[in-house]
Amino acid sequence: MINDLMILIFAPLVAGILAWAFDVRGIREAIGFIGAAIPVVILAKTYQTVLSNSINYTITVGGFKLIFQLTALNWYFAAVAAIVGIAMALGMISTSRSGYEWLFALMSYTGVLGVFLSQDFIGFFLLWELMTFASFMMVLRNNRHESLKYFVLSVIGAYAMMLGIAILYAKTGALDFATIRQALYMDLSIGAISKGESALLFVLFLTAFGVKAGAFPLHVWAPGAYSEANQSYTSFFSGALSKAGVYGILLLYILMGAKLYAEFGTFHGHLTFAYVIAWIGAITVVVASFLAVLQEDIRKLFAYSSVGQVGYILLAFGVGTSLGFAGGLFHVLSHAVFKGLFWLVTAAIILQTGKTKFKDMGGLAEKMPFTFAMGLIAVLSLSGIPPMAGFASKWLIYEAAIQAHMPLVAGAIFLGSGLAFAYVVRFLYAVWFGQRPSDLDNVKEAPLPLLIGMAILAIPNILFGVAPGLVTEYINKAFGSEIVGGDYFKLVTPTGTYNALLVTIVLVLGLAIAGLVFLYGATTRKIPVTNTYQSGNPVIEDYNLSIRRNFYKPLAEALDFWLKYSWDRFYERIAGIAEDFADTLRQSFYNGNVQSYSWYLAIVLLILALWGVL
Amino acid sequence: MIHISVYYFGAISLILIGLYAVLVKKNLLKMLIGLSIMETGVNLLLISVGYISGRSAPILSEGVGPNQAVDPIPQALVLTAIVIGVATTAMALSVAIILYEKYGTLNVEEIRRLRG
Amino acid sequence: MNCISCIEYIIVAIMIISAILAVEWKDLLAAAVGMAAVSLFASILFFMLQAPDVAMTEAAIGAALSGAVFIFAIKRTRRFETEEEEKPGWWMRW
Amino acid sequence: MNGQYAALIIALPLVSAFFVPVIKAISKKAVMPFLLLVTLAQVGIAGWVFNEVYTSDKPIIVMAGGWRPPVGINLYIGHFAALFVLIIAVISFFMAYFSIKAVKVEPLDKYAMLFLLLMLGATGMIATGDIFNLFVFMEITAITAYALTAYNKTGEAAEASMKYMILGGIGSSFFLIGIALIYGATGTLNMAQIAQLAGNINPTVAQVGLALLIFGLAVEAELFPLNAWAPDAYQAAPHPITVMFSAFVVKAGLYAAARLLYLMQAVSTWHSVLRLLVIMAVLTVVVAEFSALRQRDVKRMIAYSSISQVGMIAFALALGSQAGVDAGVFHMVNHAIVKALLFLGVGYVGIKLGGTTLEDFEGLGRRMPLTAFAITVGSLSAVGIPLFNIFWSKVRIMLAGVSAGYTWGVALILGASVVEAVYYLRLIHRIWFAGGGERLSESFALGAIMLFLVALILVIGFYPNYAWSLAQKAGADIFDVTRYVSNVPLMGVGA
Amino acid sequence: MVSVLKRSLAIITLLIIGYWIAQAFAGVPFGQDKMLVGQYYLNNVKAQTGAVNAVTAVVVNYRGFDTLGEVTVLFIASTGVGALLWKRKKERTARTEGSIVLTTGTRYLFPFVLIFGAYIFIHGHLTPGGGFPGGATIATGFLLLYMAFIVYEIPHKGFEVAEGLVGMGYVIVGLIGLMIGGYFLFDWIWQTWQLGTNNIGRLLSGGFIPVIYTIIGLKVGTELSGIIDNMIKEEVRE
Repeated sequence: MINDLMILIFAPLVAGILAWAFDVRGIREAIGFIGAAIPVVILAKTYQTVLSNSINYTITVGGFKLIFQLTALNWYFAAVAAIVGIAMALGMISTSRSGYEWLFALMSYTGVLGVFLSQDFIGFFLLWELMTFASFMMVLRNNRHESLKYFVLSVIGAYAMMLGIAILYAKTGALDFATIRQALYMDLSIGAISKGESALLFVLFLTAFGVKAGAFPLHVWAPGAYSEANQSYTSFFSGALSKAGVYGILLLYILMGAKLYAEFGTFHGHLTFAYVIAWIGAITVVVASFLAVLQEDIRKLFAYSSVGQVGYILLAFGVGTSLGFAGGLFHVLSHAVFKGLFWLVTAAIILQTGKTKFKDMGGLAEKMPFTFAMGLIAVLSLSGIPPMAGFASKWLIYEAAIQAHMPLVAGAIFLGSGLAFAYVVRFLYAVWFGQRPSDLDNVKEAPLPLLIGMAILAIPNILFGVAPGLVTEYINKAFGSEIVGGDYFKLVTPTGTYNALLVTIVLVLGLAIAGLVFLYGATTRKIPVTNTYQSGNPVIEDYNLSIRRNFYKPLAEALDFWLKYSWDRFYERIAGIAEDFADTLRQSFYNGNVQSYSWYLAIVLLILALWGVL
Repeated sequence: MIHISVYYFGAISLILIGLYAVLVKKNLLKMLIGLSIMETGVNLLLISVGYISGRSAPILSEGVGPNQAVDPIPQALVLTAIVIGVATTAMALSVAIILYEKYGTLNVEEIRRLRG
Repeated sequence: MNCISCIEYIIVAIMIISAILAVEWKDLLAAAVGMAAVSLFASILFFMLQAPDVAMTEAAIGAALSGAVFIFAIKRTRRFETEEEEKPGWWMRW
Repeated sequence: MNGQYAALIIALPLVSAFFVPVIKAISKKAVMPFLLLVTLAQVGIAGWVFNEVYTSDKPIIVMAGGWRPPVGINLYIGHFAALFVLIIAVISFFMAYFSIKAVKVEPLDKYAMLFLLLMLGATGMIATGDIFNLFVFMEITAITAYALTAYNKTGEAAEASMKYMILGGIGSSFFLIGIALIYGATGTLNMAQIAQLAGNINPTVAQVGLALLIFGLAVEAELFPLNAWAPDAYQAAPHPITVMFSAFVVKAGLYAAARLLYLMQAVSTWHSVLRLLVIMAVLTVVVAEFSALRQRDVKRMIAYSSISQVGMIAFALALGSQAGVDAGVFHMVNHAIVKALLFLGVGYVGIKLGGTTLEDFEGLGRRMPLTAFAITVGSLSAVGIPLFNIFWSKVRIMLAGVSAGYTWGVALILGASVVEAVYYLRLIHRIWFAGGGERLSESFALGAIMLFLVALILVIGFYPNYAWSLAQKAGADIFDVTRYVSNVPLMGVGA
Repeated sequence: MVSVLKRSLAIITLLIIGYWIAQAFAGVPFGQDKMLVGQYYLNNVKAQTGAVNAVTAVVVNYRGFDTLGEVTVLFIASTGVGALLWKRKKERTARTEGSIVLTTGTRYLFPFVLIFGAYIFIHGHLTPGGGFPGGATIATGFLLLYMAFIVYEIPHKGFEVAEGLVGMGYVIVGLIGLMIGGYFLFDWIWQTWQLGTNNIGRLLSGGFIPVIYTIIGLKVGTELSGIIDNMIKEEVRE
């Protein structure tokens, strides 16, 4: 039993190393796939056990006791990662051509699983760093600048966490979660950690986890990093790896919630610190969704969309009620499956066409029907259309926000949903429908492993959409209380009810009617894809809007004022200043003149002397 | 003000004068002369520390008893230090000779190819 | 003040003066000699501090050989310290 | 065998160095193989000493001349010294082999002598138990280092050597003043006895003495702002010598500083000295990391990185807590391995491609895959990626730093580490994903050495338990002064 | 202007540093008995080492390890100077012969200088002096030769070998001590064999001190001569 956890965590890593070492086509893929499949098997095996009691695994490394524990809560996270992981492996069989990618993809898989299962900060930090590093290496291969941006921000986050860990260690003398939690509880009465220190800890951890989750304003790495990695891997990167940040926020609640509440109290009836998280989430949703709408590149679009969707989860956690947590957790799952699916679809498109921009695409539905079907499921789920998983989770989050009397936040959810619809519609139309550019006439359906991978992710979208109770029931068990009522097909909250089955039946019926109408009665006309619209502008050569090109340019013009300010450029500016500062420092300190150097010695002596004399 | 012996004073003065040469003179040989003077000063300081008023050299012949001699240890140390000093000086001067061959100058402000 | 300590003071004074001269002379050969003189006076002081061993060593190694090595080095480089004009960027030149 | 035979760790390199002129008179070709042989023998002796100390769990006290400590000079080969003497010997052995490939400038016989004496100097600095003897060994190390820095006889080499020499000269003079003060106040030079008497010294004297001793050693230990000589010397020295500088010469200085620092705990101003050192160490890390950021020459870049790591070690050692010292020692070991690997790889590239500028590293992954792999592993380790050895020691240092109350220091060091990650990762990108070229043949033996070091990095990275237990024992050796004093068989002289 | 500023700043800085060091040394009063280990040496020097000159006993016997290091430092210097000033072909470049006084004087004095140097280091344990001044004196002899004659060159190949052998001799004496007495640099002549116990104050006493001082003297002599030789000769360009 004990070795189960070790195998669970390290099987992907070992498989990755082996795949890298035997870099032969065929063997590499087989090993990699097995490595990614093992966690699924083990998690499936332990499903029954974790609900009643936890599975532990402890190992002493370098004087640190690393504790891994599989409880109901982190089983959930690990299972989400495992589903996306195996889909990623299948996708990579089709899209990856090197042992290098297998190594780091599986290494990050290990990292993610380890982060979810760690019950002490050293193991957590170690695997966190491993995960960051591995995903960084995936990006580095394709783009130095974006990968460095990602890594620098991640490392800043990781080091912030390190500092936080060290402070906690200094204050409590412990590194494992259980003891720290208890010590912080005790500290409520002792007060060894001052208000300022609590705030510092909160900020440090929020930075650390916020970077990974892509929370505003630390999201700037995400578009570049998501789009510059192998797309099959991005399904994992965005679907599972960003959840580590979300998990971290949850951990923050578990460990420090009481302490933070005691120090900062409430604000308009909400936990003050949670309020901050909620607003960060809300801003992330809005900003990222707006930016997603304006993108011209599929990868960028989904990257921003991913940031926005993770914002939902943060927002849900920020609500701070148990319903909020349930909604957030549900959204963790649904985001993983629909966004993973999206990226696999993107991978298929890019693999088969070699194009990434909307303007080069069109009419692919005929050529890649299965991929299109999968894409459609993902679109429906993402934009929150029942009966998909995305609707159920968003509905729960919305309910939670309303119930917690956070209308503005709820408004952000609505706005985000609308924007999400705006950008997926464009994806749907520009890529799949309309006139096909002639160079795409020879495009074929995506290879089989990739299709299987998509199917694996598509099934939960529908399954948990039709039967959301499966998830909420598990969440109820994990929290040990009845948060969301209802049965498999029905969700009941204090303020509302959502009957997925009913909706499904109605929807199917509606579709059937619409189909009949379409088949027998409707008159349709074909619109050439070159149709443009000007949104009131005079017709000129370079202001030429179509669904494939600059579709939302009027919106961009409307937002002109806000787009002038970019956190990305701001960070670049800071980095530039730091580099220039480094140059100045180096040139003026190490100026090559030994006499200056002697002066440094004399000055040190002088300081010593003054310190001695005074 | 502090009262110290003239030997201490002389020794510390030598150290400071030597350091002054290193800090102010731009000629490499001048700086090395400064270092050499500094070393002499330090040696003098060490010997002064070991001196005991009214006692004679620690050579225990002809009626010099164990309680009539000065401390032999600093003297032993200074013997070592002097030799080390001359060794450093010799090394430094050969480096100076190479520098002059390569750069054509001994001005330390112009010997600045390595920096940054 | 008796005469013995007079001698101490005088020698220390001369030693310091030779050190200053050694540092300030533009002629490096003279400076080297000045340095040797410092060593020599120091060795007298060593002798007065009841350290004959050290005095001998200082005189032989510190004064004579050091000085000789310096003189050889000066012979292979240049004899005069040059006073060059002040260029801009003085903060670098410290 | 009698523990006194541990004196061979000093005697063997010495007698071999003196033997080199004789060998040269017989056959000039035999000099470098002889060097290899001697370093191998040194590895054997050091291994024996290491084994002896760690199995008996007691330090070996070598009493030179048969005099008991305060009267005679003793070598104290405790856990730390035994560990580091072994590291010195092993790295010297590797570098002796590397020298055969790397050093072509005549006169090789002198090079061999200086090489051995550099090893001897560092060994002595770590092993000695007498403060003046420490000075002598420090000078041996320093003067050999001056000579070896200038060994290539180019203008740059001479320039670097000159800078090192002037700064080192000032440092050692002030170190000697410190010795004069401490001797004048205690009447003894033995470290253990000084530790005993330190509490009774006139506070001013003790404060100035300690400050000057640390000042002198800090020049050798490359603490900001006394480290201005270091990048130049690292860059200009022959490649094997750079490895030795970074792997153990600096460490010897650091160790000596830490040893003296903890021995003089009883001094009243001890804590302010610690604070000052912490400030200097943090500044060292920050300034060195920033200086490395836009460096065009990779050897110099890694030199700056080395300085910053040394700053981190100094930070850990100056924390004044058991945890800090353990972490510092652990980092010393890890850093020695990693920087040996990095400088070895970079040096090999320098020999093969004729330069070490960033441009030379483009496409290295295709041209020299093995070396490129070694450099990559070294870089990743230096950045502190988990499952590489430095990760563990870095985490230890950070935890110890905050526990000791230096949160700001840890924050600054972590910030500087971000910079470090940037330049190393840029280098890795350049090596693997930019440029290209013909595949060059790589030396098998050097490849084996590099792979050995890589394996060591990974083994410690995956399974740090053994290395950490060594580091803990070695750290306790530095930190636990009472045990140090009681281990030295002092005879009752005077006091 | 800048230079004046720099000078004045230097002077102020140095005065503060000087004051700091001086006030520390005020805590180590001049001329007082501060001996601890030193007194032990003075009390036991004759019995334990057989030397009359306590400084010598400390240098060679009690703290012989330092001296070994010191000899090594000088060896490094000579090696280093040799390595740095190494040229494929070197020659002396002096153009003028020394004056008649110098040449004649040198010719007659040279053997006496050598003998005097040897005297100094052999009697190190009895009188002030010892290996270092003695060796330096010998080197001065060779210096005289260099100054007096254009063509003179020391046989530096032989000197190098001699330097190495003598150095080895020192270590080997120490290693014999390790084998006989169990300690490195143990004075086996005095303590184990007890040679010359009745001779304290005369030449044949002092254990291995005269042996080691001879070694040191020869070594210092050859090394310093080697340094001089290296510094004087310059590269010949073909």
